[in-house]
Amino acid sequence: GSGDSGAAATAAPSSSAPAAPTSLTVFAAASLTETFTELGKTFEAANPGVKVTFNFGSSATLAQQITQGAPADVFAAASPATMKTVTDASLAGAPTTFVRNKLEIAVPADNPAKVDDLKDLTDPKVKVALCAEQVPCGAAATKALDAAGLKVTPVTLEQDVKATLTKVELGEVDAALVYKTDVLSAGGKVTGIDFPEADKAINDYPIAALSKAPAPDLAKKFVDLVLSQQGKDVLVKAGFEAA
Amino acid sequence: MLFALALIGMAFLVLPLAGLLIRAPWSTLPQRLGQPQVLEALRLSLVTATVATAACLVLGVPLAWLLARVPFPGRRLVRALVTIPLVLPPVVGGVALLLVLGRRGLVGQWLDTTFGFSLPFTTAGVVVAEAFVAMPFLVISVEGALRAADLRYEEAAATLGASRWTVFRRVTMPLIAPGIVAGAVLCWARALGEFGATITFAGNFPGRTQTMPLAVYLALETEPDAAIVLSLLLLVVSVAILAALRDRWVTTA
Amino acid sequence: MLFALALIGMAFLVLPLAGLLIRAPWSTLPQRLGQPQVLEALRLSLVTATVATAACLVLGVPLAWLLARVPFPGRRLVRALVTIPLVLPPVVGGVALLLVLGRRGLVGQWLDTTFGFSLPFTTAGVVVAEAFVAMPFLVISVEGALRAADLRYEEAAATLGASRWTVFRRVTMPLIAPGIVAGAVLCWARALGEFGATITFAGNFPGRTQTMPLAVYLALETEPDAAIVLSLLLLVVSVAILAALRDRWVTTA
Amino acid sequence: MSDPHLRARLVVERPRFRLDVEFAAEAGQVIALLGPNGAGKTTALRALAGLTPLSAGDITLNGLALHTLPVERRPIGMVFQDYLLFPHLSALDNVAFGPRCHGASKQEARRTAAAWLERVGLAEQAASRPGRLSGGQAQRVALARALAAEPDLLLLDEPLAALDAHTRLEIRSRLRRHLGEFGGATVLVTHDPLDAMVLADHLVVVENGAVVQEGGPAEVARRPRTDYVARLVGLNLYRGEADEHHVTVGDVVFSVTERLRGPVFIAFPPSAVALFRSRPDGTPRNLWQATIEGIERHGDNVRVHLAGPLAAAADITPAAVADLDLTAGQAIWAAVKATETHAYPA
Amino acid sequence: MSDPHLRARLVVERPRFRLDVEFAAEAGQVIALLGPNGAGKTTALRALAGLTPLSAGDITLNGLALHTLPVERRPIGMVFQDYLLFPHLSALDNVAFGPRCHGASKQEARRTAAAWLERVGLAEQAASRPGRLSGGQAQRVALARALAAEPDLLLLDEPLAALDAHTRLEIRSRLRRHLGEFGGATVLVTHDPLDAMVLADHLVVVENGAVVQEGGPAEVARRPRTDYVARLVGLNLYRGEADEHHVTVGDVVFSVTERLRGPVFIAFPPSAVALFRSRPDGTPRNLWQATIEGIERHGDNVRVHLAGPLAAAADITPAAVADLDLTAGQAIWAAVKATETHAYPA
Ligand SMILES: Nc1ncnc2c1ncn2[C@@H]1O[C@H](COP(=O)(O)OP(=O)(O)OP(=O)(O)O)[C@@H](O)[C@H]1O
Ligand SMILES: Nc1ncnc2c1ncn2[C@@H]1O[C@H](COP(=O)(O)OP(=O)(O)OP(=O)(O)O)[C@@H](O)[C@H]1O
Ligand SMILES: [Mg+2]
Ligand SMILES: [Mg+2]
Repeated sequence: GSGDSGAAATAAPSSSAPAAPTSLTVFAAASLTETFTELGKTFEAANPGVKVTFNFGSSATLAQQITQGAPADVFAAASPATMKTVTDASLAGAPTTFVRNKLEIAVPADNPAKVDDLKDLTDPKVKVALCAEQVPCGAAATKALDAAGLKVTPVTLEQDVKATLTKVELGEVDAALVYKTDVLSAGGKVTGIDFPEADKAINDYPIAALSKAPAPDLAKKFVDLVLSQQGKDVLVKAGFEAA
Repeated sequence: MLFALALIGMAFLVLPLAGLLIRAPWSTLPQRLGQPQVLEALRLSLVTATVATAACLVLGVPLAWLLARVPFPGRRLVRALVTIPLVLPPVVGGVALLLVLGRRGLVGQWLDTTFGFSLPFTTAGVVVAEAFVAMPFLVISVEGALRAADLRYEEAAATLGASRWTVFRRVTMPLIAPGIVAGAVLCWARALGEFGATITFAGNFPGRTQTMPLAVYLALETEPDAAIVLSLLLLVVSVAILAALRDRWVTTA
Repeated sequence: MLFALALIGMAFLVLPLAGLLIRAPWSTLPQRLGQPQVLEALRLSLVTATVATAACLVLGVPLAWLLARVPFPGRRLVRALVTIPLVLPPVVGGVALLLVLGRRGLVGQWLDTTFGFSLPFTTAGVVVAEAFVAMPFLVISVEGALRAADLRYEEAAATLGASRWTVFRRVTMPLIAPGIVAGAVLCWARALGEFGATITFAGNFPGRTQTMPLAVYLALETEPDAAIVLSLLLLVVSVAILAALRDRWVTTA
Repeated sequence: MSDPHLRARLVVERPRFRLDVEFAAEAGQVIALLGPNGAGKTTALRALAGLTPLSAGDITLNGLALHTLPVERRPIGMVFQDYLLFPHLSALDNVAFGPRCHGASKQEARRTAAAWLERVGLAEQAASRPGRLSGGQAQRVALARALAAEPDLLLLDEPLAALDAHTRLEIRSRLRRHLGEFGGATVLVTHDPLDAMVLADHLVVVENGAVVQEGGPAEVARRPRTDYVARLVGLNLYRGEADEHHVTVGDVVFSVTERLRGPVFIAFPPSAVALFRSRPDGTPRNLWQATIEGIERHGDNVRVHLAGPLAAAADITPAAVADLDLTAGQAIWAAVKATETHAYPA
Repeated sequence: MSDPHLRARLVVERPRFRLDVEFAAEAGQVIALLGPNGAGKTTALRALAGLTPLSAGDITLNGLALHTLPVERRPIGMVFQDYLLFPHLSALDNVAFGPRCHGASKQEARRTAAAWLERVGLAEQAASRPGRLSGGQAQRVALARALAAEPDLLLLDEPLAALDAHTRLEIRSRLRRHLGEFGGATVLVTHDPLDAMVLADHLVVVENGAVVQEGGPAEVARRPRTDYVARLVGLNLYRGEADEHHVTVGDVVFSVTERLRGPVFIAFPPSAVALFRSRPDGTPRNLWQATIEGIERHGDNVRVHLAGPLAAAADITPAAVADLDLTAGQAIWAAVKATETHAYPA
């Protein structure tokens, strides 16, 4: 029922973007797709007549678009670094960390290499996938491994966490370091294994209303919603840790 | 020999499709395809790819003609420059488009202040991104066809009083029709599958700029199975269109 | 008219390059380019794209010939299926390849247990991914050229006692050389710029599977300026190679 | 061997055209297919070569069921009406193509090819691409290319059409010499009666897809059976009713030297027709009144085309034209000497 | 107007070939370019059309400096040696192409085209694509296409080469009629002396890129100045030294009716040559001993090619061949009647 009407509203051709403050545009990291879509519906219900439009993508791409003048109201990034390029260009005020994400070891459901802790990843017979250091999950993985004093030689350094997860799902690698949220979203196809050093490598998600927002009031309201308890519940349900 | 190689080539291209088919979640398929956003994204993909192809035909065929028929200094360089969007990783292509046509870009700034019109994050922006990435395919195919064509028909037309433009329109174009069709097919298919430049330049707004490949990308983030379903839908529709269209074009050409 | 359109087309393709050039961090450029990983990625890109193009020529030209010259039931469908890798978003293409050639894939499983050999995460895997994505360009261009070629030369060769294979090698191929060159250029350029399927199927490891587009993408995540430098390097090298090569091919053809 | 070297029945169905011809040739014989434009000559050759599929019929060459073989296995050589030289190969390599396909080494094939080019007088052009050859040069290369493959059956589609008079004479006699040495059968398509007469042992005249006449060149030239053949060999031809030494064609009665009864053909050359401004005296035989339809120079003479009860051509000297003051549309009397007519059963 | 309609000097340099010819034509005149294969005839036509750039020279047509105009602005019509009909257009649309380019509406152009197809006898084929036309049909369409553009200068590259004898006769007279009505100049390239004689007012003979003889057809036919021309018009030609009524050619002395001194040409037809097994009695003039090089059928007669002090052709009847029992390589006496020779200053 409600899904249908929401979709119909989405499908209606929305006239030019920087219109009256009945429309809110949120740029958010792709890993927030599910949770933010749900929060968007909540926001629309709470503010009748307002339509929330999302632009999900890689945080770096979104930052690039914002610095090139994209008409966005809110930016939620998956790493402080990407948010920094936006704040450095004085396009946003001080960002707030609204949620955190913790690493887990992901192994295929049948766990063929019998991995059960971080040390097992150093075995040269175990094929491991990590994220590239340039992306947040890769930076976190490096931090965690350093903290454990382990040296892992991965077969690949993936461009994002989803790609890393896909490799585990399809059994191409025996283990990978990914976020808890990702393990959760993969359903039963991968198993997550917690490890203590994960606490040393937590990734922060910052959010900010943009200074050139076409709808500054709505932007602030949306940020508030995300930071509220209601927002936290949705995010934690998806596997995030409260900030 | 020829047959064996051809069959290996065919298997190489078609087998991965089999992989997708096996993996596809057939039970939930009808429900997933019934979602209005899916049809919306599909419609948008088809419309933008078609408009982009039309734009590429209008601009690209004359460009190919220029490169194949008119000697001018620097032609070699221009010919190589035309392949740039091919080599450029699409995401960088999107950045380059933003730098030029974005609201703060070289040309975009002027567009914005003069007409109050800005390309990024609009459906027109999707067409621009797709055309940018796909046009080289058209230009290079058509140029190849032009080089292979028999110049003497054009000479014959000139002796009958046909201007360059008439020769082009009434003799050259029909003669190289198969080459143009091939180029247009490449161009259309490439535009249909375009992802990196589109998401960078035009963003990912459902109903406005979210084409199928972007929807697939988001689906990959949330439900990989849904991504496979969407990809299959895109494939089936495009293969059906190409199979229906190309044979008709090829035979009337 | 023709000229005007051609010039607009050219500007459209070349202007975004200007954007990149303006944005490029010229001062730090030499230092960035001097890094060994950069040269390593460039070398890998050129090698894999060239090997992939060679593979595509060997398999793709016969396939094009089959589609253009040999009538068989289902030809229409096969012709449309060949365009699949074009339309498939590259990341999904990579997933499809994994499903078939991965460690647990249809064919890959057998490769792994029989030869203890697995394609993903190897340089050979990069070649496979690039060939998969780029081959349709070759096949479709060459098929267009074959359709435009005058069949009667092949008839003349047959009356001289030439087998199908000889006709193909000594008459058909030389006659459609411009079409093959165009197709190979498209194929090479597409392979050089290939990103999504490569990273999905072959992963990203410096010196083994990290090609330039992968390096560019990762650079975009942290330092967009570095990404522009890398892109420009890729562009300059490929444009130089194409400008040098194509004119030689085209004139001797 | 009682069977001929080549025996062919060719049936090709096309939307608005049907070819159905049958002919045979002994080893060493040259058959000429003659006929007007669009008669189906090229179609027949292509069917022999296997380039156009037969709708029905069969071809036997030297005991071989040719129609069951694919083109490249048929021991044939073909010269196409528009040459079809491979544009990417030099003249030499064009000619060497056949020998190479039959297993010769590159060097050997080139040597054979050079010898053939020499024979057609094009040794100098060996290195030229076809695009740089003149029309006649190209045709000679095509000829050499077909001959170099040493075929059992040679198919020539107007092999001399583009040659100049001088070269034509030379190539024609060389071709004749080669055809003389040639052990296989040759099928030659031509429009030129002279080529046919000089080169062929047997003529097959095709009109509208069917054979209308065949026979030795002399026989066909002397006794044409259709208008087309008559014009080809330069005769006026009519169908009439004979009664001893008289043949009636419409209103006109001819005296002839032959003694025949029933339907006959009667033929005479244009030079046998005399023209008079007024009715000449004497026997009324072989005389009729005509209208001048056109006048054209014809070699040293003038050819006058006549309409009236009989359509005929008359060749007279330019002096006679001036004497008679002939103009188109004018009425005139025409007469033929009985000794110059030739009648034969229809 | 004192200036001719067309005046051209054409110089084209190619790596191993140089064309340098000059000629003029009055309005309504037909010029035939004759010459052996590779002489440069097609090159000259292409230069007139602007398809091959001139290295030097100029072209004036009706006061217009043609060589300064691009191809499409030149008021010309051209028929190519290999037709070049647009393969994607029907015969009708091929012919309508020129009128359309000159601004006619689609309907108008098609009406004009239909009329032209009618005139060349191809009304039925109007809807056919060129690929479905026979060789001769295609050439007639090409002719119609060139004429339909209503040019001031008509360029014909062997327009009749692919036509059969019958059609050729018809098209030739139609072409003549049209050329007669045609106000502009026509340049016709041909190998066929008959075409040249019938159609042209003025012959320009080109050999090796240069003009070797020009003049009216009768003049050229009667007084050939090169071997090629002589063979073209069917004459034996020699260069000799005249002393009153005697002309010495090598060892042979001819009696001639003309009275000349110094270097001359002497020409006589093959039919004027009589052959004898042994030396005939009488005056030793016009008599020489020759060797038979070859024998071939030639129309109703037999042509004997003679080598020896004079290379000559002799036409004799088949009966005579049998009487004399001629074979190649045999020695024979040849004689020419004085009244059949023709001598003129060289
Ligand atoms: N590919 C084709 N498809 C259909 N009809 C054709 C095709 N080629 C030729 N024809 C028709 O078939 C008939 C015979 O053509 P063909 O080429 O055999 O004639 P031809 O005797 O060789 O004539 P020409 O002397 O002019 O070369 C003609 O009526 C022609 O229009
Ligand atoms: N495109 C070309 N490039 C270089 N040389 C050429 C070219 N075309 C023709 N030739 C040469 O120029 C000369 C003249 O050729 P042209 O075609 O004018 O001869 P032609 O008189 O028309 O002969 P034909 O009667 O055989 O058609 C020939 O020696 C030929 O080899
Ligand atoms: Mg024919
Ligand atoms: Mg020529």
